[in-house]
Amino acid sequence: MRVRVQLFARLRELAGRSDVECEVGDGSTIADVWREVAGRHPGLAPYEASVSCARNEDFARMSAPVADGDAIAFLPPVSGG
Amino acid sequence: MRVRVQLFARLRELAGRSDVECEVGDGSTIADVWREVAGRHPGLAPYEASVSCARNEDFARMSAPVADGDAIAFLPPVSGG
Amino acid sequence: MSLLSITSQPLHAGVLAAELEREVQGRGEGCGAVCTFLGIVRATHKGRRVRYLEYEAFEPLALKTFDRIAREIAADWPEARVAIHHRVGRLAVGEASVIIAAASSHRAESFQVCRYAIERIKQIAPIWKHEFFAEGDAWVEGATADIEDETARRRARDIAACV
Amino acid sequence: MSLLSITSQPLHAGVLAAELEREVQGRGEGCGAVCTFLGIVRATHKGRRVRYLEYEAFEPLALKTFDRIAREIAADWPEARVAIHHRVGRLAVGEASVIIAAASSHRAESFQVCRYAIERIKQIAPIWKHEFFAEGDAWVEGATADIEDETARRRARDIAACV
Repeated sequence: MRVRVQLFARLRELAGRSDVECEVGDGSTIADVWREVAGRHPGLAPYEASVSCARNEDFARMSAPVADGDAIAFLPPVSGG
Repeated sequence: MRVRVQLFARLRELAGRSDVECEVGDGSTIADVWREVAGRHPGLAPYEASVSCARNEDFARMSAPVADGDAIAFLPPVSGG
Repeated sequence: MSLLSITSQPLHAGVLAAELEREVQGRGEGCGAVCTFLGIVRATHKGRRVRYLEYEAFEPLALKTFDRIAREIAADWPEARVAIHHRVGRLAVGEASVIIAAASSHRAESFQVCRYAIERIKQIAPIWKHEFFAEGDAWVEGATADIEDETARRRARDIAACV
Repeated sequence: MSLLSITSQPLHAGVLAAELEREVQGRGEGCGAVCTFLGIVRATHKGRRVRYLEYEAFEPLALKTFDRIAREIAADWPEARVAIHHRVGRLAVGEASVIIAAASSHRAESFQVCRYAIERIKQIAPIWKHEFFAEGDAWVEGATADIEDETARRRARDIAACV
């Protein structure tokens, strides 16, 4: 399956890009997508424990399954306000 | 001694006037002034326990002495804000 | 513009907040938070429809009282600053009777100072609200103003520390 | 004007407060209190002089998060209404990064709702602050956004209501 990954804030800077196309196997979860992206951009690895994520512009759990064409967003700890 | 008394809000309405000239004996306190004013305007009597007062534009105790020419103000319970 | 005032003119919180922000920005850690409170003339009071209100103040003493409240705040929240403008005269439903702005480097203090100020105003400022209904009118009478009442001051501080 | 927004334009609390006041005035007891909070770009951060900030947001999700916060508030404070405008892009020292307005019939709720909103924004809104100093820059990273974390929500409510 092909999913589109969006990276924000420091994750974007560490990866050097805001959008990543990503190929994962059937039955993959968002966590699998994260491992794929962090594998390609090792600078992201320290965020493994603190990252949160969204699927198609809604918050999701890392354990949620992904479908072909999904937009997955990875969010470092937030600091709005 | 002659003192000028200012009445506010409902006290003013009950007395029908905002300013009262008042004659009290030497050694009088603000409480004596109140009794003098309330004697002339009995409608004020129910405020005996809840009134507060000022002397020459500063809060004062009812037990404070008054001097000739003082401006004494009687204030019903407040409701600003 | 004075930070403390009594006026018969409509109140504008924005100008007050901006002035206070500039003042606090220039010192210490700077200004990171401004909390404002607007007391508004409500359309109803205990189920009765309000036509309009009149506020009356013993102006010189009310200003001194605002200054006292500002000094109490300076003692308890030294990094914060407060501004208080209170309206007098006739007010329509929806108009602001009082605006308070509190600026500080961090948000908790700005909320606390703003809340403390409105609680203290209601306790000790020599200002009175006169409500006019479709039928009849009523003076509102709250607290007996007593600046020596430390229990009241502590109560205001406790309410504020909770915000 | 929308009550919830993300914008690169300067924020104006007055318009927001006025709109909210009108909305709350028309229902129930009416509107007696408006509390606003302005988060301001502070001149210093941990002793370092700030040149400017940049805020970045995941806009569609941030707007949904504001809507979630507004619904949480409607559940806990049914008489109150909240508005949230958050700025993105480059901000100078002294500018507002966020403005929150909370209107209700009585003052306690307006303070509580305003405080709850800013606490929740800091917990879960997908927005990031990037600080630029005279030398160097730093992303600020606070909470891991977790909308299912009921402990965090309760903490925001406790801070707001001082339980």
